[in-house]
Amino acid sequence: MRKVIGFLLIASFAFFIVSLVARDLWIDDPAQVRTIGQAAIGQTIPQSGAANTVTAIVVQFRGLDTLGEVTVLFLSAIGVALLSGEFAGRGLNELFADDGGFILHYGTRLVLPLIALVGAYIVAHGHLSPGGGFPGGVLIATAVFAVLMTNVQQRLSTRLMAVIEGLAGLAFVGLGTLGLLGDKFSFLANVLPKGELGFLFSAGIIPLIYAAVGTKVAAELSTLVTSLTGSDKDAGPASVSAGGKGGAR
Amino acid sequence: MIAIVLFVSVLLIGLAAGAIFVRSLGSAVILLGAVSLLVALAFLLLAAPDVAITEAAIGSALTTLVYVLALRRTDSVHRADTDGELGMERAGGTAKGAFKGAPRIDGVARAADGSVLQSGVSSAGASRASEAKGDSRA
Amino acid sequence: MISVSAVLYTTSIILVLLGLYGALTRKNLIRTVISLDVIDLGVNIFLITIGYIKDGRAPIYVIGSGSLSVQAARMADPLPQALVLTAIVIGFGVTAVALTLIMRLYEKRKTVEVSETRGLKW
Amino acid sequence: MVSPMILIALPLATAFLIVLIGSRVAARWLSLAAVALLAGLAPFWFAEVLRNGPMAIVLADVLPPLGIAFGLDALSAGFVLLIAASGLLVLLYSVPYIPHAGQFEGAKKAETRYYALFLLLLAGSFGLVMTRDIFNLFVFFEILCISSYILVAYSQEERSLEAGIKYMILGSIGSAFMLVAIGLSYRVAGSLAMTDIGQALATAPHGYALLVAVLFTLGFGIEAAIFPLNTWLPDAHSSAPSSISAVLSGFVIEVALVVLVRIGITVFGTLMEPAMGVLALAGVVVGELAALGQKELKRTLAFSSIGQVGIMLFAFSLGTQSGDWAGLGQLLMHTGAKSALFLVSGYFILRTGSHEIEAYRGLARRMPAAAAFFSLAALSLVGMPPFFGFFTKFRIIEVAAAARSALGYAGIVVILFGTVIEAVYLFRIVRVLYGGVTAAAAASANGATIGGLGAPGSIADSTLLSVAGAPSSVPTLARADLPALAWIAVAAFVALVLVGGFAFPWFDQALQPVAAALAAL
Repeated sequence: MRKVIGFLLIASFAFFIVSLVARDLWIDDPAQVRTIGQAAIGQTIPQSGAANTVTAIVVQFRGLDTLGEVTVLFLSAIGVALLSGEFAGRGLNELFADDGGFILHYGTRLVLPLIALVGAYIVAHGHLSPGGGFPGGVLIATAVFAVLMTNVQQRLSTRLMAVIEGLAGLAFVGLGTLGLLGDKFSFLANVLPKGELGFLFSAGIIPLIYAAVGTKVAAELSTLVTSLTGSDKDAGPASVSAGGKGGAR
Repeated sequence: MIAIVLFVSVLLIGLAAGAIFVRSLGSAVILLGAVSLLVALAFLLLAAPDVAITEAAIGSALTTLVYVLALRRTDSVHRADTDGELGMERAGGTAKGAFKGAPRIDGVARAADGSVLQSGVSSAGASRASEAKGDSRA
Repeated sequence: MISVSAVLYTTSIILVLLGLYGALTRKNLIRTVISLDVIDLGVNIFLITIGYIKDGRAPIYVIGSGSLSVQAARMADPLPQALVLTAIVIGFGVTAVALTLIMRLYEKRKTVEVSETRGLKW
Repeated sequence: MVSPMILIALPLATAFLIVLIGSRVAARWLSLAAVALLAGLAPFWFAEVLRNGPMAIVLADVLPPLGIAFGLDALSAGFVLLIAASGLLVLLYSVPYIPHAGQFEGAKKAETRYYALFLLLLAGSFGLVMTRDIFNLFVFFEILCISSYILVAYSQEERSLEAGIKYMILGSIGSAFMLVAIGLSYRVAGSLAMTDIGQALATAPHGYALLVAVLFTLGFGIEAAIFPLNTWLPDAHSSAPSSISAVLSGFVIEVALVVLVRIGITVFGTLMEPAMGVLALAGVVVGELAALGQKELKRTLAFSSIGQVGIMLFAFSLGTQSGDWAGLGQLLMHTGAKSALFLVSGYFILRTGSHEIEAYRGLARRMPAAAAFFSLAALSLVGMPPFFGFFTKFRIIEVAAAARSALGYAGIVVILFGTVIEAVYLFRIVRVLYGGVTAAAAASANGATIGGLGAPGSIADSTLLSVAGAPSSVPTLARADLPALAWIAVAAFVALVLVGGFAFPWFDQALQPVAAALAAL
C-alpha cells in the first residue's frame, strides 16, 4: 500500500516538474545570461590574487557560507559525540573480532604519514590547485581513521581533538574579525597583501583561512569517528587502553 | 565526450537503483560508495575538479565508513528485510569470513533470532550478480 | 545531437525521483538514509550541470600556459561549484547525525524499522 | 556603532570556546554573557534601523551580487530583538532545568554541548533573518535545522530519538528541494541576490517561476510547520527537553514562517495566496481538533502551535499590509504565551515525573506560581479580553472582515471555531491544575493525605503510582515550585503577554514599520 501511494506521489511530482521546465531545460540553450560566476572569474586575480577561482569564491567572496559550512560540521561532530555517549569505551573490539592482522596493522603505520602529507599539501595549495580546506582536511582525518580501523585496541583522546578544533574555529573567526578591525571595516575581508600570483604565499588571507578550515575539518571528523567507534580515551568507564600510544598488539 | 557521459549516466542510474532496492544492506552501502565515485567522475567530466576531489573524499570514503559502522552496530550487515526486492533469495551456508562471529557483548539480539553470524562481509571482489552468502535471517 | 547538459539534467532528475521514492516507501531507516544520500547526489549533479558550458575547462588559472584572458573565456562557471562544495559537506553532516540517531534507536529498540504504530501518524 | 556582524561571530566564537574549555560552569556563564550582550545591543540596532532606514552590511569587502547581500532592515532588526530576548530567557531557564533533562551516560559532558548547540541555533536564526542571499539563507537554514534535530534528541529517550529521526528525514528532503529551487533561480537570474532573482523570475516563463516557488515553499514549509508538512512537529515538540520545545514553538517556527512569506512576496511575487489561505485554515482545524484529543500536556501544546501557525499564516495570506501587521502581532503574542506554557510544563513534568495531564491534579497547591503563570499564558493564548491575545486575534478578524473575500469570511468562522476549542482544552488543563483530588483518585490513592501540604511528596507519589504509571524515567524532585532563574524567565514571558494587553497601542505602533518591511525587500 505504501509503495503504491509513494509511486503515485513521485509520478505526479515528476510530471509536474517535466511539464513546467521541459522546454526550458532540455530544448533551448539558455539565453546567454551574464552570470555572476563569469564576473567572478574576471574578479579573482585583481581582488583575491588566487589562481583557483572556486577557492576565491568559497573563501573570500562568499566567506560567510564557508563559516556556516564549518559550523555545520562542528554541529554534526558535537551531535555525534553527544548522542554516542553510550558507545564510549566499548571500542571497536566489540564490533570487529580482529582487525586484519599484522600486515594491515603495520602497513597502515607506514602509509599514515604519506596520507597526512598529501592532505596537508592539498590544504596548503588550496588557492593554486584544485582542492582546499575540505578535501585536505578529510584526507588528514582519513589517516586517523586508518589508525583506528586497523587496531581495534587503539584509543584516541577526543579532548586533544576538541582543543585543536576550538583553536582552529577561533582562528577562523579571528581572521574574519581582522577585516572588521582594519580600515576596510567588513567581516572576512582579505586585508593581507596579495603577493605574486601562483606563489605559495600569495592570495593574502585565503591560505590562512583554508589552513584553519583544514585543521578544523580534520579535528572534527576525527572526533566524529572516534566517538562513533567508541574508542575515546577520555570517556567511558570500561575503556580498555592498549598500553599507551601505538603499543604493539 | 557525449559517449562517456551517456555511459556514466546509465551506470549511475543503474547502481543508484541497486543501492535502494538490493536485498542485503551490506551490498546497498557498497553500491552507494560506487555511485558516489561515479558522481565524482561525472564532476570531472563537467570540469569541476574541486568538487570531484571533495565528493570522492567525503562522499565515498567517509560516508561509506560511517555507514559500515552503522550497519555493524545495528547487526544489519546481512539483514535481508522485506524492503529489498532485487537479489536472489540466499541459500543458507557460510562463506569463510575474515571476521569470526564473536558473540557481541550485549549478545541478547543474537540469541533472540537464533542464528550466530558465521559469515563475514562478502569478499570485496564479489560482483553484484553473486550475492553475499549469509544466513538468511528469520 | 543530445547535449551533455541535457543528458545530465535527465540523470539528476531521475536520481532525485529514485531517492524520493526510496525515502518515502522504505521501512528500514538505514535504507531511507541511503535514499536521502541518492537525492543529495542527484541535486549536486543538477547544480554543477547548470554551470557547465560546452567544452568548458576547469575554472583554475594555469600560470604560464597562454594568456589569462584566453583561459578565462573557456572556463566553466565556478559559482555553482562553490555551492556544491558546501552542499556536499552539509549532506555528510546530516547523514552522520542521522546514522548516529539510528544506532542509538537500535540500542533501545532492537529494530531499525520505522515503527508503524507511531510512524508518521499524528 | 557595533557592527551587527557580531550577531553571527559572537555566538560562533563562544560555542567554539565552550567546547574548547569543556567545563560546564564556563559553558553556562559564557553563553549567558554572550546572549545577554546581544540582547542588550538588539534594541539599539532596532532603534537605529527605524531612525535611518535599512543598514546594508558589506561582507568580505566585496559588493553584492558578487559578495553576499547581508543587512538589517526593520523586519530583521525586530526579529533579532525577539530572538535575542527569547534566547536569553530560555537560557536562564535552562541553567536549573537541563541537568535534570537528560538521564543518560555522560550527561555531565553533554551539558557543555547543550549550550554550544543552543548558541549555534541562535546564530542560525540571526543569520536566517539578516541575509539577502538565497544560498546563504540555505546555509543558515541548515545550521538552524541541524541544531534543532540534535537538541530534539538531546534527552536520548526512545521517543525523542525517534522524533529526531522523523524530523531529520523530512527536513533533509525539504532542504534537497530548496537546493533545486536555488539552482533553478540561479540558472535564470545568473545571481544569488534575492532582488536580482525576483526581477528575473518576474520575466521568466510562468511555469518556471511557479516551480521554483513550489519547490522553495515545500522546502521551507516543513520547518515553518505549514499544514500538510508538519507531521514531525507533535513528536518533536513533545519529546524535546522543555526549554527546546519553548524555543522551537517560541521563535524557530515563526522565523521560518516569516522568511518564507517574505520570500514568497518579494522574490516569487506570488505567495499563492488562495492556496496558502486554505492550507492555513485546514491547519487551524486539524491542529485544534487533534489537540482536543491529547492526553499529554506537551503534545497538546504542540498541536495548539500548529493551530496558531495556521492563524498567523492565514493573516499573512490575506495579502494586505494590515493583514501582515495583524499576523505579526499574533506572532509576538504566541512567542510570549507559548514559550511560557512550555517552560512551565517542563517543571510540571519534573515535579510529577509524568507527561499526562491527569497526573497534575491539584498541583496548583504545591506549585502556585507555576500554575498561575500557566493560567495567565493560557488565557492570553485563547484571547481573553484584558490580554494581548484578545487584541491580536480581534485585529485578525477585523482584517479578515475588511478583505471581504470568501476566504476572509471562512477564516473568521474557522478562527472563532478554533478559539472555542482552544478554550476547551486549555481550561480543562487549568481546571485539573486547580481542581481538588477527585473522590475516585483519592480512593485509589489509598490514604494519601488530601490537600496535606505538609507532605508534598506523598500527593505526587500516590497520584504518580495510581493514575499515571509514569512512562518516562524522569525522577520527581522534592522542591515544590519553580527555581529562581526559571521563575524569572517564565515571569518575563508572561509579562510580555500582560503588558502587550495593557499597552497594545504602543506595541501596535512598534510593529507598523516591521510589517511594512515584510512586503519590501
